[in-house]
Amino acid sequence: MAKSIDVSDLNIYYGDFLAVEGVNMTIKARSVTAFIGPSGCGKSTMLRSLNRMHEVIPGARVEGKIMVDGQSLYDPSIDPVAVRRQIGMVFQRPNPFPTMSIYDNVLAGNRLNAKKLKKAEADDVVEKSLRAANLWNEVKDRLGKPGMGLSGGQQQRLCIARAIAVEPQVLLMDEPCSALDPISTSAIEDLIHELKSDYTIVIVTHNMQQAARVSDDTGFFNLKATGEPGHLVEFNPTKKMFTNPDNESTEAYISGRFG
Amino acid sequence: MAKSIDVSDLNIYYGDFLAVEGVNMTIKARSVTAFIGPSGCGKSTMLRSLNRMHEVIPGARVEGKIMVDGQSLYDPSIDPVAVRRQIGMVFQRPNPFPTMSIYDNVLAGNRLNAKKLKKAEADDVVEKSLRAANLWNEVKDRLGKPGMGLSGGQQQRLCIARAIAVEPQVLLMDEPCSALDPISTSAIEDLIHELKSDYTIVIVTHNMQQAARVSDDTGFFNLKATGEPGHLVEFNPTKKMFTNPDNESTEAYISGRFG
Amino acid sequence: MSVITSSPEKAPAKPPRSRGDRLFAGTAKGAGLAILAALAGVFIFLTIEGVPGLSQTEATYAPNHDFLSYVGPLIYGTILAAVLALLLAVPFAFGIALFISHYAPRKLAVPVAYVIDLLAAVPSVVFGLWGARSLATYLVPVHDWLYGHLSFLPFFAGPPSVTGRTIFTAGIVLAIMILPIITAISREVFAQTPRLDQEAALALGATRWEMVRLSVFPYAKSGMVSAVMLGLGRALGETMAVAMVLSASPVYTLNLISNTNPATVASNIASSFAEATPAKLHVLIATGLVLFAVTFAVNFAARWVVGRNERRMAR
Amino acid sequence: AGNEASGDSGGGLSGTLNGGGSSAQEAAQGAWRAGFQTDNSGVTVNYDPVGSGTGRENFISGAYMFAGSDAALSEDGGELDKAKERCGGDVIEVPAYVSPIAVVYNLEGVDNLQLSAPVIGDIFSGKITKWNDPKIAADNPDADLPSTTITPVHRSDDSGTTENFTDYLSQASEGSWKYEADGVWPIKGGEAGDGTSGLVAAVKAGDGTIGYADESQVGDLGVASIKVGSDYNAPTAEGAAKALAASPRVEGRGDNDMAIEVDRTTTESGTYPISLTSYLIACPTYDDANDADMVKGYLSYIVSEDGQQAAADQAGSAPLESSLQQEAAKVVDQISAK
Amino acid sequence: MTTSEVAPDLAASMRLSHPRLPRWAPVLVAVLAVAAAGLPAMLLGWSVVGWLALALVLFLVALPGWSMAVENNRAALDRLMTTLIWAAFGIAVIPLLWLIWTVVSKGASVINMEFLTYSMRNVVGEGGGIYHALIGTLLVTAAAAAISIPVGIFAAIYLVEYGKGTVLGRWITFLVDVMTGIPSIVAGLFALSLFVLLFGPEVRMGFGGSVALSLLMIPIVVRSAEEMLRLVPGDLREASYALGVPKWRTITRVVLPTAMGGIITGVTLAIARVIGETAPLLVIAGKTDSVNANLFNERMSTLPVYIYYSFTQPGITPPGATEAPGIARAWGAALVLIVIVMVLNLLARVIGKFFAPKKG
Ligand SMILES: Nc1ncnc2c1ncn2[C@@H]1O[C@H](COP(=O)(O)OP(=O)(O)OP(=O)(O)O)[C@@H](O)[C@H]1O
Ligand SMILES: Nc1ncnc2c1ncn2[C@@H]1O[C@H](COP(=O)(O)OP(=O)(O)OP(=O)(O)O)[C@@H](O)[C@H]1O
Ligand SMILES: [Mg+2]
Ligand SMILES: [Mg+2]
Ligand SMILES: O=P([O-])([O-])[O-]
Repeated sequence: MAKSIDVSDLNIYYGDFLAVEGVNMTIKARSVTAFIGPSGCGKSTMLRSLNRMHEVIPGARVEGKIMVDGQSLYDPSIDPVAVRRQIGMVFQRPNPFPTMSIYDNVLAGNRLNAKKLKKAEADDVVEKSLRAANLWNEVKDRLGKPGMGLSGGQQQRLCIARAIAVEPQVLLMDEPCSALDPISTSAIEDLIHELKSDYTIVIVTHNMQQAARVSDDTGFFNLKATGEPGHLVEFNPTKKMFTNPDNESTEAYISGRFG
Repeated sequence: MAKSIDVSDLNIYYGDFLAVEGVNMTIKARSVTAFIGPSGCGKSTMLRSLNRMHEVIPGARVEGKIMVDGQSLYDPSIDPVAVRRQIGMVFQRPNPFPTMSIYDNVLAGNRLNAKKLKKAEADDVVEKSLRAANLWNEVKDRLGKPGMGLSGGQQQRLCIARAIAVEPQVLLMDEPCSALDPISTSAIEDLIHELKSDYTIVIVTHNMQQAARVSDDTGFFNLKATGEPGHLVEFNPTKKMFTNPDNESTEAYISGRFG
Repeated sequence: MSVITSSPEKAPAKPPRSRGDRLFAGTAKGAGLAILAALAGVFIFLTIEGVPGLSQTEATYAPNHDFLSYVGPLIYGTILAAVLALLLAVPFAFGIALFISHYAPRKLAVPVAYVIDLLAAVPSVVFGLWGARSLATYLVPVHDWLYGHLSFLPFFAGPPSVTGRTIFTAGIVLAIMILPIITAISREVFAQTPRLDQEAALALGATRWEMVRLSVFPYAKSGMVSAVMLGLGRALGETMAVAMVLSASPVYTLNLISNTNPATVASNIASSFAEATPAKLHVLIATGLVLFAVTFAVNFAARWVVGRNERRMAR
Repeated sequence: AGNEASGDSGGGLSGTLNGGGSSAQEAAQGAWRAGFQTDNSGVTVNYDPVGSGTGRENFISGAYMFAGSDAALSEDGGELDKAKERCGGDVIEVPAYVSPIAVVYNLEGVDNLQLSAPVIGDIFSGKITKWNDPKIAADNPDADLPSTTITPVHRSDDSGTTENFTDYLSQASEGSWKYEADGVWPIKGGEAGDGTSGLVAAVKAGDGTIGYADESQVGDLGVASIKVGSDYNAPTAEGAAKALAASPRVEGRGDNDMAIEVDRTTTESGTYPISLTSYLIACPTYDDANDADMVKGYLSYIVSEDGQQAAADQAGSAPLESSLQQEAAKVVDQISAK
Repeated sequence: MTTSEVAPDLAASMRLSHPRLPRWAPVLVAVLAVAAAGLPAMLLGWSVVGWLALALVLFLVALPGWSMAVENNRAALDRLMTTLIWAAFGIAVIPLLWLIWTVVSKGASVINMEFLTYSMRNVVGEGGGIYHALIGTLLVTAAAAAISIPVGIFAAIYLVEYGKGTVLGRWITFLVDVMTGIPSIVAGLFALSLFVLLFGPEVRMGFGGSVALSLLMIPIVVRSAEEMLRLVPGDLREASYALGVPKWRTITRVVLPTAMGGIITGVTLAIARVIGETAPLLVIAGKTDSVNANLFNERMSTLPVYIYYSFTQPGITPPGATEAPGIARAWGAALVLIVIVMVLNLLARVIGKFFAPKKG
């Protein structure tokens, strides 16, 4: 089921502004790939170009090639809607649908595809997804309440549950744990471990330990200088990256005092 | 300049919902106090009650006493606006003012209070604050650009700069680094170290290492069970907390696999 | 630390809000109260001047006989015209608003928004003229077609008007008149939908329409209701354009395309006002009072429906 | 504005003179205003064409110094008494504007329609529905009448024109019109237009339409000739003025009150019986001398030969027949300050 | 299509490129629909309108139908909605341009210097201008705006920032809605009776018109401003409070600027709505041929009233002309009125842009 993703010579623009330049990498199927790097280097931008969410920003565009299982992602014959359906995404800031209940939030994606879910089936999906996101216990008694009434961390887990509920084949996560406490973070990391046997997962994180713990491969992005576009400095198996990186600046960044 | 804060028998409500119950603690002047605990246990709520930001939510109220340098914070004679000017705050989500440039964002606290600043003085405040927030180099060439055009991390640092610019006496930070990369995080931590010689700082964090690194005292909040109000489990010097906590659950939480 | 307390030596009885705050809050509340006062003024005026109109001599209500039979067709006509206008305008208005905020290329959206706003500026007299002299003539074949194909429906029972000056045409003119108001307000709220909300839907694999349904509509709902209420208000209260377009008679009819159509309260006041005796003027103002009551009821009902929806949402 | 004189006021009068009422008079009032203001550059005359009813009411309440009205003050509503009260004595009512009301139609291929009162009554009460009805054909032996459906158009607003038209029908139709004279159209339903302009537009818009409107406003519409005696007369100013001169006064009015009861059934040749007579209403005395002077000056100008001719040129009305004109001038001349 | 080459093995795993209609599908269907509709239109002798209407219906059926066959139901629905939204725009543009074209084509020819700088004093027949009415409209509308904008915005501020959930707040919200339904003529009659009560029966003044127009304007200002204020994220208010900024300064310096774009749209809309209003001005501001620049004394002509009377009392058609001179003047005045609002709108847009939240 899972997909491998080949990125070649990718330039990503916001209008005229080149945000990320010349990226080449192969994201392996059934593995976890982490993007790390300083703020503003284009990790989120890179991630969003992988499920064609980048293009929803007016003026934003992409040059180069991204191949998913042999299909060119930016080919005119590709339906971005189908892409996003199969390549799910969790954002940096939690964004539950404000008018929907917790229950409906989780099911939002499923409802799009199958208008009529059987009640039992739906209940099942909701419970499974919320459990996987480690939120079930906290909300099981108020599934009908609005999703916005949760704490920041709870909201983020709700968004993860929502993304998981449609069973995507690739899951992109943009600092999914930055608003989470250790317990939830740990639950999410467990979840990532679980999912990777079937899915391809790409995660942006500022937390070196997290990258080290969960990922198989790591890409390090950096800016040559402020104002310059971000670029991929090094892409290697995480083990190698954290013990014996090819690049000096990688080492400097990783060995920063902490993560 | 700095203030000590005494909290006694504090209950915090959202309408009828008791979110935090029976908190007693003393936050020492010229020190850094960290609040840790699982998501939803009321850390943010507790923090917001310290500068009367809690009450801006409709229906939200507080019972009990908070004494700042011997003055009761919730005394009717106290002006909450004056309180907030002296007890600054940085939020979990970056929230720069969308209509303002980077420059104006930093000066917002001064300008909005109708303080007249000379141009040179203002430039000075902006540079000092942005440097302190480790953002100066990235934005010094585009101070006139809108603050919303920055990356998430940059926005958060902008908000920190904005809070510092008014030179508060107490600084409350709600997971200020959760959206930051290690480099900025390190800069903020340095900043906290610097500031604590003059200011009282309270920080909410999910990152145990961060709590251990920056704080002098740590409060651990927890929920007895889901749906129950959060409460303060233990409040102790950070050293003691991280080596020899009084409470079992504290130990369990801290020794969780990571932070 | 004395900085925090505004005046430590004073008794702490009154809340130490700054004068600026009190003044500002007072002004804001004052403005709200001023609106209440204005409305109360209108209501009192309508009552004092209108109540004598309920019981005048029979001749005053010609060609009807008493107040109820006089006001009935007017209220009916007002509601019929407003409903027609809303039915026509609301889908178009939301469609155009969406077109401007989410569908059109930027280069097209800006001028379109501008032109639609301009429409709000066309004087109602000009709407009336255009409606009566240009549009109505062009709609005569439409009337004939509706009569020819759908005359089994009571709405199109005919015989079709030869001038096109029917409530059907009036409804279209009203719809065009309320279109800019509904469009402008709803497009503003559509455009304000946070990007994060919209991306939440897109990232789940929603098509553009599904994104609109999932993120934009729920977010904009209150604004959309406001926009429709404003449009409804204008449709209920429009005076000149209806008076000029409509071939009016004091009757009840479902027939939308014949030359016999009920007038609206406002248009009837405008056209009867000129020759009105004092007694007739009381009657006319009394019809205004009834319209006021109807507006009140309509709003009440709308609010109740919306409120019930919201309550169900919150559960 | 570029056209407004500044500085010296010729004629000696100055101030603002406000009046209003009959909308039928507006075009003529425009001509009178211009004439009077040209002679008296310090005076501004305002005339609100708000309708006769409102005009009379505003005169009674004191809002207007004079009013124009398509109908004389009536006695039944106590209107006349209230007006007397306002003036503190008799009220001046003089005819100022006489205009024929044309029966207009829009029917392809028919240019010279001729109609008699009973047929008009049948048409407007819906008894005749086709243009080629034998009754119409009887009036028009030479015309080639189509079988088009007749769409009668009436005024939807309360109107002096309607009142005069229905008055004509009720007097002259020999029973085919069953209603009394009324400003409100007595039949429910049918094509209707708001105001003279609305009615004319409606007649223009449809095929087979017929309506009634002030002759000066009919434009290029077909105009029917009306049977008077054994002739068919087209509406003319002279015909209308003649019919008015031949009509008796309303009984029991004061010396200054020239209210006329128009006789619609006259068979005198050359008359045209469907006409609208619009009056000026004023007080014989005013509290303020300047007001009195302005009203007197303005009204004198209106009923003067010059004034009547100006209105005929600019508004297409019929100048008052000379005996009426002289009488009116005499009445107006009595206006004075208290 | 690329799809068919890669489809077989992918269908099992991940269908990123389930069959899609080609990019030019809508164009093709449009052309076919117009052509197909042409046949019955030609045979039955329909007008262009009937032809295009049928073409639209065909398009509405064919494109989603094709999409449903090739793509899937959701894509079909999306295409249907996209078509409907474009159609809504296309159809609505017709009367719009028609109306504006009517006004421009009939009005442009009379507009010249004399028309703009002369009043109607002593003018009979040809000539004259709208100067007096222009002055009147600008003054009356400005005064109405001066009343309504502060009252409206402050009331909206009360509703959003202070009165949320209070009984008074709920009543005001409700009654503002009711207020939108006041017929304009009733507003005029109300203003008249109010001023007669205060100043006696002969009172007529421009300011009375302003008061009447305010009744119509305030609810629009309140409603639109309220919506825009509501949309300002709570985050921003909190950020400001946390800097020790008092509530009123937070409102004036943070909330209002953030919502300014929308508020300006609403205000412009409200002005546009009342600047063309006839009935109330007819009743209270009256009409005159002469210039009167005093809002508080005597009759004051305004453009809508001028237009109304020019149409309903156009004078007689001079021999040789096709219509009375008043008609052309009326169209000219209508065009001027629209241009005024257009300029106002442009101005509002510029100001709005200046305040608009800067995204990047
Ligand atoms: N919508 C946008 N329009 C224009 N420029 C943008 C936009 N979003 C991001 N950028 C710019 O693109 C660059 C990369 O931004 P991006 O958000 O991808 O960084 P990041 O690595 O995710 O940072 P962080 O760790 O802070 O989230 C930055 O310089 C940023 O200012
Ligand atoms: N505005 C609100 N209205 C009602 N309940 C709220 C509100 N905000 C928070 N709560 C509830 O109060 C409790 C404490 O929330 P709080 O945001 O303080 O948690 P937290 O410890 O900061 O969590 P996190 O680490 O996820 O930010 C939670 O149960 C939450 O659902
Ligand atoms: Mg990012
Ligand atoms: Mg929190
Ligand atoms: O002069 P009218 O009353 O018929 O308008």
